[in-house]
Amino acid sequence: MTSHILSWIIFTPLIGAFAVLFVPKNATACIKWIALITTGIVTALTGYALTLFQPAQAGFQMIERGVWIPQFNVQYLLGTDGISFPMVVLTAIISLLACLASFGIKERQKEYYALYLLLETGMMGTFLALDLFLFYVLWEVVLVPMYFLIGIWGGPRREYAAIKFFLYTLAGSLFMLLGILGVYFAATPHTFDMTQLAGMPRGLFFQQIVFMAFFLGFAIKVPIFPFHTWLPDAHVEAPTPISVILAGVLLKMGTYGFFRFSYPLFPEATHWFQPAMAVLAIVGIIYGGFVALAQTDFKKMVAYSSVSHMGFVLLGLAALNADGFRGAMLQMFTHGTITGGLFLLVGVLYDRAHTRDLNGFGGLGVKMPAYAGFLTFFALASLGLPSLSGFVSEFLALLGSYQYSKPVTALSTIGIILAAAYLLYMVQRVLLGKLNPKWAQLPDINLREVLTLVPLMVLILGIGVYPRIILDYMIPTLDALLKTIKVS
Amino acid sequence: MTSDQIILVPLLPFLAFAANILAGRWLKNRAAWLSVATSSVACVIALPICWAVFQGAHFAHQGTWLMLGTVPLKFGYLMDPLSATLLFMVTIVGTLIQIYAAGYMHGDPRYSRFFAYVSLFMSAMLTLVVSDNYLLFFMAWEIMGLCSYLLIGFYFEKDSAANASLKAFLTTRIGDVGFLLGFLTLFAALGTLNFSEMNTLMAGAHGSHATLNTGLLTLAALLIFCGTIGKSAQFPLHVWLPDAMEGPTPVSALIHAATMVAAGVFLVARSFTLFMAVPNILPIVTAIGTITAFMAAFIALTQNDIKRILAYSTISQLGYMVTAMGLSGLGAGTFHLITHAFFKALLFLGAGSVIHGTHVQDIREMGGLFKKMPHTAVTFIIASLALSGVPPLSGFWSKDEILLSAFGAGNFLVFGILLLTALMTAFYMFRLIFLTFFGAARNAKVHAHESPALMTGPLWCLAVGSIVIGIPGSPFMHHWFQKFIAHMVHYPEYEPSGLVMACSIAVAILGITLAGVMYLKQKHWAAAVAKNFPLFYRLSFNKFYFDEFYAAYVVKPFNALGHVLFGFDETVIDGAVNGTGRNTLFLSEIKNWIDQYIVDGAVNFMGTAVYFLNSFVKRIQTGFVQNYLLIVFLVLVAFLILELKLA
Amino acid sequence: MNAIESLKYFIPELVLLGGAFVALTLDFFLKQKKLVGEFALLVIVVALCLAKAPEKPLPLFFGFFHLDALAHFFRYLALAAVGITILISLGYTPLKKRYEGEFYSLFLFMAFALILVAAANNLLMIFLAIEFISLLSYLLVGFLKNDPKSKEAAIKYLLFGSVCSGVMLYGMSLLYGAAGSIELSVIGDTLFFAPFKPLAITAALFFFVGLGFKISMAPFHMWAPDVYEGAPTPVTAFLTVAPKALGFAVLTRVLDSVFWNSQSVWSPVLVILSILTMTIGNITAVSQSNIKRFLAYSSIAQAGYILMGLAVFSILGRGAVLIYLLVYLLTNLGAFTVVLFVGGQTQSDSLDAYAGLSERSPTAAAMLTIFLLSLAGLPPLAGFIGKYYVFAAAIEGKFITLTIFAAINSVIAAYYYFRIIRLMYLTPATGPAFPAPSRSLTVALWALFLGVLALGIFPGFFITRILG
Amino acid sequence: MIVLPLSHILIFSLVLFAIGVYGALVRRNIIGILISIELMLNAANINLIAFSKYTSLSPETGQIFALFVIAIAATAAAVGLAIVLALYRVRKTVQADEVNLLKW
Repeated sequence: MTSHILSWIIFTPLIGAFAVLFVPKNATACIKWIALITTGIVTALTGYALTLFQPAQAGFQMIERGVWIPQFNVQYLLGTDGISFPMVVLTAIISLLACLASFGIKERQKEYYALYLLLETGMMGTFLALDLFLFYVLWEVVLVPMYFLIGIWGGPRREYAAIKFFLYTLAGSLFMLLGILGVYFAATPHTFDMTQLAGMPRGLFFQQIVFMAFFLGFAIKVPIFPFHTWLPDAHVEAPTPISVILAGVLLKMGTYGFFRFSYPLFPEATHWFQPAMAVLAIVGIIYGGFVALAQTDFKKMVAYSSVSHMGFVLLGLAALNADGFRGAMLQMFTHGTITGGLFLLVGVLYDRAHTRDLNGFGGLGVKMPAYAGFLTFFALASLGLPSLSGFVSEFLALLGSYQYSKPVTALSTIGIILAAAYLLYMVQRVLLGKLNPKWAQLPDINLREVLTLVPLMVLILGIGVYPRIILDYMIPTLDALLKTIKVS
Repeated sequence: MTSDQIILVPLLPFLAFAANILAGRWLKNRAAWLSVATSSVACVIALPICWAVFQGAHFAHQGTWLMLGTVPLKFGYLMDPLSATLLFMVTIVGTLIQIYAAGYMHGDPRYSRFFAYVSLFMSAMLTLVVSDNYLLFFMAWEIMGLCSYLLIGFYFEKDSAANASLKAFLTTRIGDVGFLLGFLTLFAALGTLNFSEMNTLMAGAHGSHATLNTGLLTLAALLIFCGTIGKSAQFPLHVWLPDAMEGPTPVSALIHAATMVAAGVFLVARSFTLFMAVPNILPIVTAIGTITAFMAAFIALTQNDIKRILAYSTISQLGYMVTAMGLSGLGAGTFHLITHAFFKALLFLGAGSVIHGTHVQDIREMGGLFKKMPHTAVTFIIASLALSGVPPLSGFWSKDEILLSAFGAGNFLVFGILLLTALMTAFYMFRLIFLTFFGAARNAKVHAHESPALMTGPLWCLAVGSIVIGIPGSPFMHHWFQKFIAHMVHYPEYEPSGLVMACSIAVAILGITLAGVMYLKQKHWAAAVAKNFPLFYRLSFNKFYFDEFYAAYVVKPFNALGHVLFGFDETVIDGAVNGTGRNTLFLSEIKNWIDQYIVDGAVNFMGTAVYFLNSFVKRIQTGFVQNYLLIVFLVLVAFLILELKLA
Repeated sequence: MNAIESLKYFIPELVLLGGAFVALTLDFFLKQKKLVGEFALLVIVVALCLAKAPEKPLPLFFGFFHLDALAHFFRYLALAAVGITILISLGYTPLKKRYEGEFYSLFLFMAFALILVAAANNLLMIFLAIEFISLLSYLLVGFLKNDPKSKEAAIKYLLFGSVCSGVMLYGMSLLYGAAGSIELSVIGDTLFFAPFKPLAITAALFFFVGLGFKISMAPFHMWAPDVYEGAPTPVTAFLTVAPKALGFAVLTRVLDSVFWNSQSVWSPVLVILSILTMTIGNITAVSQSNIKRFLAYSSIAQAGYILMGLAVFSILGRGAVLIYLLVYLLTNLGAFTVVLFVGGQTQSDSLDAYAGLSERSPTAAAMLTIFLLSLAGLPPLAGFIGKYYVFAAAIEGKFITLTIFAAINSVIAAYYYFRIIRLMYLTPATGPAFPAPSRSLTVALWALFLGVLALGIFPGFFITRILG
Repeated sequence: MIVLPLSHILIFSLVLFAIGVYGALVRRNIIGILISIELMLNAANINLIAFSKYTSLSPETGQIFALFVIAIAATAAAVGLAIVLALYRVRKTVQADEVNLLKW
């Protein structure tokens, strides 16, 4: 058990999914609880793994190694470190909360929860796989359930959104597959094993080409500026819990990919692409901010804000220095919690009002004081209010990028102002002003919804007040990474 | 003596905040007492320490909060003359205002919420005061901004309040981002964010600038000053403060007069060594301060909303402080900050009490309130005298210090403007007083009554403060205060000059009498002046059209850009994406289309020859096996040629 | 090795042959035609059991019949394909009219022919075996009585096929002339130093036409959609996999032994053909409205991917072809099994019949989804392993353009496969729920489903079995 | 006796083949097409015979091959005609350009 903890984390949801399949269709309560308990168990396992995890150690830990496809020297290789482990924790928490939030879903529950658990397996695996082949497989495993979850339980334009998400991501990942194969054949001996591949020298041109291939795969997932248009559609059409998963975990898979694969595999190319990435980052930050400012759909606004906030992750990544990396890593985590929370809140409101038109609301602060409190909190967290986690990560990212380039940093701060603008403008349109009589009867947020939000708040506040509780887990690995990609 | 209990000072109010926000529903009116109690306890804890510092003690303590690269970023508190002074002021004024608020807010549906916010503010402000580095300072600074946002929008059912709160937050946010970039630059230049370390570095490099990157430092100073401009409502970001008056009056007193807005000045004081070290930054500060002081006073001349007048007066006085800093008059600036805190808080509370009694804010509706609410009136007049700079009240000494530093620095332009401003200050304050408390009641519907003791009590306390707080900086105590501040940083001091005093007293008297004449005796003069100088009048009355300007040239373009980009997003980028998708469909559609129309058409009414010609043009899959075969052979030939070439 | 001693390595084939004749005769006596089918199945199984891998390549019958690992693998492949086809035909109503018995026996002959092809080692054997398959295919395609579509398909198949084999034969004759022998190996050696290359090249090209026709490689694919649509569904299922697979077997053998040395000339051609094939197949599949036609085009595209493996001329490429063929066989048969089931329920092959299938028959829908995902090449399903293999081969050979085309094509493919999935899951059902599929169908479905899954999750096991 | 050079025979077969191809392409009548196909096969046969005659090694192979081809041609024709017949029953036509139910 202890030795296979990571496998357990990955495959427990799969077991749960099968369990769900064997429950009769109409025993919905049973299905729900199976799903919830499964995700709970996963979280518990993650917590247990947390106790086994040595923060101070830079390399991979809890490694599990087994031969999978000998012909291609493909291994079943799992392991975690300061980069992947926070993501695993995030995934576990978000999945649990989103599962709780899924209880609102009424139709075709059996399929829903089965797919949902399958999705969690994919996500966990993506973060834990250290074998490029295994990574790719699990990365793709995420796509199909996501297609169905959006396509079946989504909003009016769900089919378009689902297929768009699917094809877009698939296109990216196919090029990534080509890149992976390139790396495989370039390596001597041919291997997919990250622990061996990281150190190997590669020619700059080769690195550039393959970096591009990987970049397509990851950039689409993040999403980075010109590849982002699947995101608003997917987020808006997806049911609330799935939007939460999308924003909370899936987007991170892209930036995680940079940390885990692109950077250590192609250090020279990384430096070569640094300016481009920095530019893309600020474009994303500012662009996302402005577009978010123009939204009248609550969910779309949050979606575009994600584009802007993920821009800060990219900014930190592009900085290629300690602070930048820490900022990026932390931003990945905090964005997951904050935006996840925002989507939950959007859902809470949508379930009651059945509309997301920001201009249609107003004055809800009177009717739903508790909801108002939560919404304000998450909005503030999202706009980077100090003493909440968003601030720390953005501060670190900015500090890092400042050491790389002043203009870039200066420009990206526009994003901070914009964030304040669109978020508070949203708060004003939803909560403040005269109460729209249409909403006079809306009940306030209920206990289940509160339960989904409180853990996120605790995390946000905790990290914001004392970021070391999480940074200490990341720093050794990140510094080690920085050393490996330093070009002499 | 140990000083770590200082940590409790910000902590207690925070606990009050937590309790009020979580348990407000049960606390009801006890909420107020929770807040008051915590801040008074904080006061009790703080004062001895301040006293010790006044005796010349110096405390500091810190612990690592975060690793920046390899350097630990330490958070801690720093008790030096500057922070001690502010701590002293904030705890006292804050507590008094909260007591007052307990009465003022009585019966408000969101009573506990109000005190939660106020406590949070207190906690943030106190953190800011005692913080020993820029980052912690900034964090507290931002949270104050938040509280200000929440409290301005406290009556959020009113759209005006909601808008005002948004405006306030965003406007200050602009300055804050500058501040953030500023200390990032500083960190890049010095490798530290800690005040004391910065000071020592500066002191060390004072003689030889070679060791420091002056360019970078100048940039840093400039950007940090942006923070001040935003928070202390300096020109050109002053527009949010008047609107901030939408908040409950105690909030205006606490946040938008006494403490938060002064934080901007405090920031300059904190960074004083930096500002001294780099060339040609102080003139900018001076210029901004002077412009602000004059402009705000000029606007205040014609306003009619009692709170707005006070707001503009606040802006103007903040301008004074900033000017003082710019003239490297650290002592003078800080001194004025303290005195101003007392009498401006008093003024606002007085105004609040008036509003509380009359339920109107427009001074033209008031009049003859002196008899109806004597306590308020008397205290209000004391405060106004202090503000107008009538000796021996506190305002006189501090203002005199500032004028002196201008005079001593030989900067007579600034000196002149400041004098003029002082004149206007005296004028508009007493215009306000005469219209409010004297003359006949102009509106019969207003039934004024004196406020409860819970509110007048604090008024009197502050009144006493406004009178005596100037003493430490006055010749009676041999300018103890200035020397005390000077312990910390060295800055030029000037000999007190009788001339300056004379001028300042003169303009004060002049202003008051002028106001008296215009608003008690010759009532028609005011209108006449307005008619004869329409330009000045309109500029003043319309606040130099700042709001209109920003609305037209900043806010609208931003939103427009947002919409434009969104359109771009949906059409171009997304269009490209869908385009690729559509094209694939399109190709196969074309194929079918050709198959169906061209081909069939050919088959139906064309002869064999044309039919064969067509089979060249048309695509595959017509259903005619012979066309298939034809293509087979064509391709065969093509490949034959290709291959024979290759071979 | 002479005929007599060859016979003992030839038992499975003999069993098939005998079984075919017995089936024919049984057809006269048995009223219950289904029994003939079951008998045929039995024969296949027996043959499967008797077929065992040769330790070393055996030149049976004076080397006419070359039994090596490749042949052995394709023997299994052929038997599996035929077996499953018979299994799913058992429940196929249109057959009930007449000739059901003959149908099964024809399939036994077919199995025999397929095995011959796989083992054929000289031009004559290749020609004979291919013709054998072709003739049987023509008959099977046109098998349904009074079905104009079926007859038309047969005619088209016949004409197109005969012309192609005519061309191929002409090419063979020239090849014989150029090389002076019909032994592939000899041809290879002599052609390498051919005094008159043009003749050889012409010959080779003509030869390719015949093979291209069999594997429905563009531009010789055009018969495929029409024939697949017109033919009885089980036959379509069979045609999309078995003859194609065996066509690839011959192609592999020919390329290996004849053209390996002159790959610089042939590789570009194959690359172009592969791109052409997959692109045409995919582009056209996007706008189809008949499921059989749809799968026909998709199978053309798949042929394009398999060609990638051949185009790169490498060991890895060879392996890729074999693996991909196995994968493709399982997956495509699976898809057609579902098509057969749905067609039987709705009497329609139009895509609309699949609307809301997930509610009308969850199992069928889930299965079809899995098969389509596998065709789209998504992990962890068999299809991914195939795709991965060919991609790997191409990348190893540095065929970057080819791989990029392939990648783009896979995205298009994913798009139209998801059209079906969308229909099944995202659109409301148009009719009542289906009854459970017949036992034979269920068996076939689950077998193929598990095959697809197993091959996807434990590819190592299969790869060792196939490539050693 | 005069011995024809190989090239003549090859050209002859090529012509024959071309005629077959042409017929297969332009003939409307399916029977006609089948006959054209026979021509193509026979062209190949001529090649085989010719080569086996003129090239030294293994002369008999070509002739055997040719024999097989003839047999196959016969069966092909048989099957073909059978199918044509079946088609005629249901469609009442043997014109190649009238069988296009299946297209696109």
